[in-house]
Amino acid sequence: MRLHFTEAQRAFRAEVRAWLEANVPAEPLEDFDTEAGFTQHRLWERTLSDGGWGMVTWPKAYGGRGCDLIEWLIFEEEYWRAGAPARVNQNGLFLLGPTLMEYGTEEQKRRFLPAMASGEEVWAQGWSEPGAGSDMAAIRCTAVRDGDHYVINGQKTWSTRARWADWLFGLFRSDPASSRHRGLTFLLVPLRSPGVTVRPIRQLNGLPGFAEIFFDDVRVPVDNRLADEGAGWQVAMATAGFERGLMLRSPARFQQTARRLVQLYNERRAEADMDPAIRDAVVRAWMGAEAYTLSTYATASRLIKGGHIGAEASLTKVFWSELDQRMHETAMAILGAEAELLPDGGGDESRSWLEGFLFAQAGPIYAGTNEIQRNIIAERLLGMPRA
Amino acid sequence: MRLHFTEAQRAFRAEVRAWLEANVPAEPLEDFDTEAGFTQHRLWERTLSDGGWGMVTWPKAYGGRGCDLIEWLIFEEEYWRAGAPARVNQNGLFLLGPTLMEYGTEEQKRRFLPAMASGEEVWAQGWSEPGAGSDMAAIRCTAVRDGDHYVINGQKTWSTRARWADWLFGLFRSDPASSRHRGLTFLLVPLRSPGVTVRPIRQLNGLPGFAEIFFDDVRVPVDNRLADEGAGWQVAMATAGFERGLMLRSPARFQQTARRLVQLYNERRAEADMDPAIRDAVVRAWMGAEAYTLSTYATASRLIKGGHIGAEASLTKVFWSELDQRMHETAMAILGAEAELLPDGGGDESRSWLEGFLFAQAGPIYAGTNEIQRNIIAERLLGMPRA
Amino acid sequence: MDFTFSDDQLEFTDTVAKFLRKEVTPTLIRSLWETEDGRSPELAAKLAELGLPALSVPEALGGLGLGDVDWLPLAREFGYSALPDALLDTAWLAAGALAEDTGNPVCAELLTAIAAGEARIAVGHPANPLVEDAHRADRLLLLHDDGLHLVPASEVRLEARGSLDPSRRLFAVGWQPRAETRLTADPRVAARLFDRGALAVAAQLVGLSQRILDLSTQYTGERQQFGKAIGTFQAVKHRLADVAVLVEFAKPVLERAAYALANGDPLAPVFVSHARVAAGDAAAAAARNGIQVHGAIGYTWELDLQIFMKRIWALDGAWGPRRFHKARVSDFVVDRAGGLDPGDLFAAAS
Amino acid sequence: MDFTFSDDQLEFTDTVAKFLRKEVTPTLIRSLWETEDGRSPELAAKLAELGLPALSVPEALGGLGLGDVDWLPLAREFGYSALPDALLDTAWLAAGALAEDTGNPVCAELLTAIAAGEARIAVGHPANPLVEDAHRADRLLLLHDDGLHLVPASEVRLEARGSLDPSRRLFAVGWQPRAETRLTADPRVAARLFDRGALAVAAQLVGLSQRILDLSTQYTGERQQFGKAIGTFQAVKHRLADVAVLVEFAKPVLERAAYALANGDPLAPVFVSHARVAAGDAAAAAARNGIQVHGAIGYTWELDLQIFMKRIWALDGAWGPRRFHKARVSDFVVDRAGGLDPGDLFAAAS
Repeated sequence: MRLHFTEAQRAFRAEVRAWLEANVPAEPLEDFDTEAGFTQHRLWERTLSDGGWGMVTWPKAYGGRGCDLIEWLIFEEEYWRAGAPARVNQNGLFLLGPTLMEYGTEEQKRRFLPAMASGEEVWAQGWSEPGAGSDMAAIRCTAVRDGDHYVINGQKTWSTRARWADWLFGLFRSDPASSRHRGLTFLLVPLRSPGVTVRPIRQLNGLPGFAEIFFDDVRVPVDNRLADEGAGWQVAMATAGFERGLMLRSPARFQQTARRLVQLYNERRAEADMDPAIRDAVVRAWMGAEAYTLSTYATASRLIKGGHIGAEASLTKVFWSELDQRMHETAMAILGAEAELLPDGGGDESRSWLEGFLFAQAGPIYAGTNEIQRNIIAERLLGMPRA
Repeated sequence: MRLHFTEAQRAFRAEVRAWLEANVPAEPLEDFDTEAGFTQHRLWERTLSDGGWGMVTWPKAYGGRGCDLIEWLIFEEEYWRAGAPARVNQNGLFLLGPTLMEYGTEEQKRRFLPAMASGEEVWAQGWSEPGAGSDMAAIRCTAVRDGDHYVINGQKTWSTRARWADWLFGLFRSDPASSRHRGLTFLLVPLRSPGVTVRPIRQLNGLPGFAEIFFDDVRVPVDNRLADEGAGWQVAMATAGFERGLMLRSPARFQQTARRLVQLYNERRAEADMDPAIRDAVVRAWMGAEAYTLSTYATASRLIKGGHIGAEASLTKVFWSELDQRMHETAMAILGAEAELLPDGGGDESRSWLEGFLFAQAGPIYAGTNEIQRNIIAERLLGMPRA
Repeated sequence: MDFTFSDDQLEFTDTVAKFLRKEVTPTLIRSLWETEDGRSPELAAKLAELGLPALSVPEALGGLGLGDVDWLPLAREFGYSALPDALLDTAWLAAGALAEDTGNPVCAELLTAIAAGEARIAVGHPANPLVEDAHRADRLLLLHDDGLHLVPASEVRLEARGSLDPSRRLFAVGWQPRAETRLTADPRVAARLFDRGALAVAAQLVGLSQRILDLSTQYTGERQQFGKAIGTFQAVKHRLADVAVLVEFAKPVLERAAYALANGDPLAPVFVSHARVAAGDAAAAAARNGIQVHGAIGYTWELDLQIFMKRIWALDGAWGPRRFHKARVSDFVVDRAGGLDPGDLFAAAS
Repeated sequence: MDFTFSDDQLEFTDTVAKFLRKEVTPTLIRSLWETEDGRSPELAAKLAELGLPALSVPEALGGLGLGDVDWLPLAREFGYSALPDALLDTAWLAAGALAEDTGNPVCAELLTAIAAGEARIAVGHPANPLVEDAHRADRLLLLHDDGLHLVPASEVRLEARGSLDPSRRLFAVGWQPRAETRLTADPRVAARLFDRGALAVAAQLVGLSQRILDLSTQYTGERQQFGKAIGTFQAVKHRLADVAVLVEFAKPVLERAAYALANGDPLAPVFVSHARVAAGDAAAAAARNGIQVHGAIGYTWELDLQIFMKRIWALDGAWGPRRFHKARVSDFVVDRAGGLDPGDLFAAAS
């Protein structure tokens, strides 16, 4: 155990910080669930990538920087500290990326990863279907083999960022006689293909952050398959692990929220202290964000030594999502009558807390509801019997 | 709506208070789960009864005082305020009593109620069996009809106060071919009968507050049956309603705990305020106890007007048991290093909080676990589908 | 001691509830979101036909002469339907304050107009700085250091403030107190106005919680996953059962507060704040658990759940945020509750 | 940056864990409850054979020269087995303090004796006023206003204090500081002693929580109700999953605290208090949910669950109750955390 940063790690932090200070846009970009905002964010991804920061953990050959996971965490800390734009390609970078790294062929890696790192190709995910949400194994979208193509039919839903994305990754039933977890195949599908219809779904904030996607005889080359036909469930579980675990919700995000919450509390101490539960919640926010950060450094250290992350990702998902929800509830409680005001009605401060509050409501739902995560914890980590 | 006490109600309160001030023992009695304490408590019941306070809501003919439910609540408030001894016959008075009132024959009422009100006959309950706890319908104890007797065989467990009690009421399977809720009969069994073996079970505090009871060809007259043969489940559900609802855990108990908690907080303000969550918990304790009290007055008002209490009792059970647990946890948090000390090791104050804390752990378990109560709330009150 | 509503109260509430469920549909609410002023004169007229504006107006002035206890179950129904109209500000809060001084000809005149459904009064208070429906008001009842003022709409400058809940039309109000606009200098009238505002919010929050419970039990009874309705899962059941417990035990707390307020109980402010905290806790849990059991669809604009969640989140800061009310209860509990006698529970009202 | 234990640390922990699971059975614990002094010299001798008392003693004095980070996983195992012996007071707390001044011949002599398993030292502190195992100690390490004193057992008066946990043997200690008994006037030594005490409690609480999780998953996997194991019910699963989440995220907090303490990080007191709060929360939830999923049998003396629950409840007030540690974290967070840089997480240790 050696809990301090090496010289090299500190130098790396300084380099990241300097680059971000020079390059992060002075004005916040528009929301990436608007058309203008999406374009702005894609451009930012290009800027990042040109600086060599598109996805620091990937090998240079794939558009990365060859960093290890500790450096990744440092990069994320600086990224959030700098208030840099949200990653519009997060589904690609943080979920499909590591999956491709594990299951992709060399050709697939070279084809997809650099364009992902540069923001040239933005990815949406295609897991859920109208009848397959928490019960993901109930997938009915079909992929029928026809020569060197699959022909896809059916419907996906809750596809984050699909409104303006270029590609989709997801699970399709390639064996029509199969049921549940068997007979599923992991495919990469261009959203501009003939037969694809994307119908935006507005979220709580009124923006089309989700979409439904309809596939009508969409032809996808067999080369766009990840791993073997029928091995989709296994691949998807690996992706879900990345989603719940280390990558998608790096601790820096929550540390930044906790810091902002402490600042908010200090600015409005007199009002906040009317309810002693608020101070308690502020202190717990900091403790929670620290615990999540420390836990992530411990996991990264294990992974660097060759360890593996499995069902533990479910512990992580429950922890960060409920921490985030509580932190934003606390901010709303401090803001009082201001909490409900939209940008045109109040200050920037309440605006960003309100947006964060709405988004935090989704945390215990996406990436597998926390009910499912608690089942996984109980059954796979604690060894309790299945129903 | 008329939320104030009438002149008569205030006079009644004054009368109760005066009598209790004159009669409540100056020194606390020993724990009623010790032999000496049991005897002391039985004597106290006799004193109460001689004063006409054995069970104020019952008709005078059965040893009561003919009070209504509002007066009952006033009596309880004064009883707890005075720090009067716990009711050793609570299973009889608060559970079997109202059940007898609803399902008993006139003869049964005259036979059992006065002796119950006077503490001459102390009652234990006989619900649970080793394989039938939360799943009460899994009862296997048999009662086979033999002329004008039932012959009982089997085992009951978790029978509170059975160590020194005189009688037991409970459910027995009278139809050997039946299963689950059918074929059960509600019987009243003298614990001194031949064939009854009582094996005490020590509780967390080391005292035999529970017992296991073994029945080996125990003969019980048919006259000791409450309601019809095979109607036991319905009768038991009524009893369980009394247990969860109005009678067993009258709000006065929790109001008294909340008041003591506020006092404890004020006495140790400097230490308590180190953790802002403590003040919050103290205020919530008071709010919770008030809410429970108000809710009980509202229920009593409805019942007086001819209303009925059903599955709502499950809301009540969840509320008071978790309130009680939180209040005692808060007291332990205030007491800090003193919290763990036994009577011979610390002051009286920490002693009674520690005892209360241990007892509060049982609240969410007895009278039907809170898991079962939440199922009932969801299914019977909210109309959600059964599994 | 009688802790029940009268048959008259229950019947009238039932009539209003039926009306609201029929008329104030999510479709109507969404269509009003798209309009400039967000309000429906037709709906207001129908509410007036039901006699609602006349409720707190004395009988001598053409009203029903009722009060806080009568309003409570109605306000719960307003919450249940997420009524897009600040009728309560005119008919409960303002009328309640005006009715305290019926000797004043301005008050009498205005109360008569309110009873007839012909006056709308918006209400502002330092603890509720943004005024709802100020754009539709004839007059504004506004608190200043020197007392409560009744200000004609022509004397105020309004600036719209967008709320998370598109049904709430909020305005910052610029105005100058004048000697002529002052209605009363009695701080107790203003204090009761504030308590009525807080209790009205509490009542709506309880109604909103009930609505979310109803929507959630219905949805989870229908939505299938793993081959069965998700409402059969214990985790889903228990989340909703938890909300039901909070709602159930908030109700009598609100009723005591209304009774205390109506009867001049000196503890009314504490009881109102207790009600506001209990209702706020129940509503926050209802929103949190409601969206959770819905899953992703609960996060969409399309689903009506959002109407009720957003109203809860928006109201949580109105008429004193929960922290303000917590502080009022907290100060009382720490200073006095340890020494309270059980008989004091309803003491001052006796 | 390497946030993992070494193979040596893991192996030694494994050895100790196997020993404890074999030797420190509930049967042994219950039999010691019935004895006058509550301790087993045989057990103490076996623990010494494992080398445990020598852990914090410098190599030059016959010890292993290890420290806080090495102790952490061992103390967790002590908690897991509810070890009925205050070995940690002698071997971690006292040895840790004595090893700060090995130039002092008293310290060197005593450390040598500790390493050989021949000295037992009880430790008292104003924040932990009752001294555990004082009746078995050769010397007592006690804090006075003027510094830390090392007092021979012959100079103290002991008065037993019964604990909820019959394994804890606590004593009020009467003593007079003398110039000759003073070991050091350096308040930093006493401060580190206190932090070690708190961290030792935190580590045991995490181990105890894990034990309750293990007992509960086993019991609920076997106990049948409604025709199936109660562990199949989602409500039971989720209660234990909640505990697992708390335990998992307490662990790295404890590890950072141990590392900070071992490396003289100026933030060590805050990190230790954070660890103590996180462990305390996890343990309180483990006890509460553990008894709940057991049902009535969890409330009996007979079931071994009580051994671990009572240790949790008893330790929650030891070496500074949770409220004390919450206050230390809270002051730090409010004063400084808002301005912390992400790089500061392990800053002072670098």
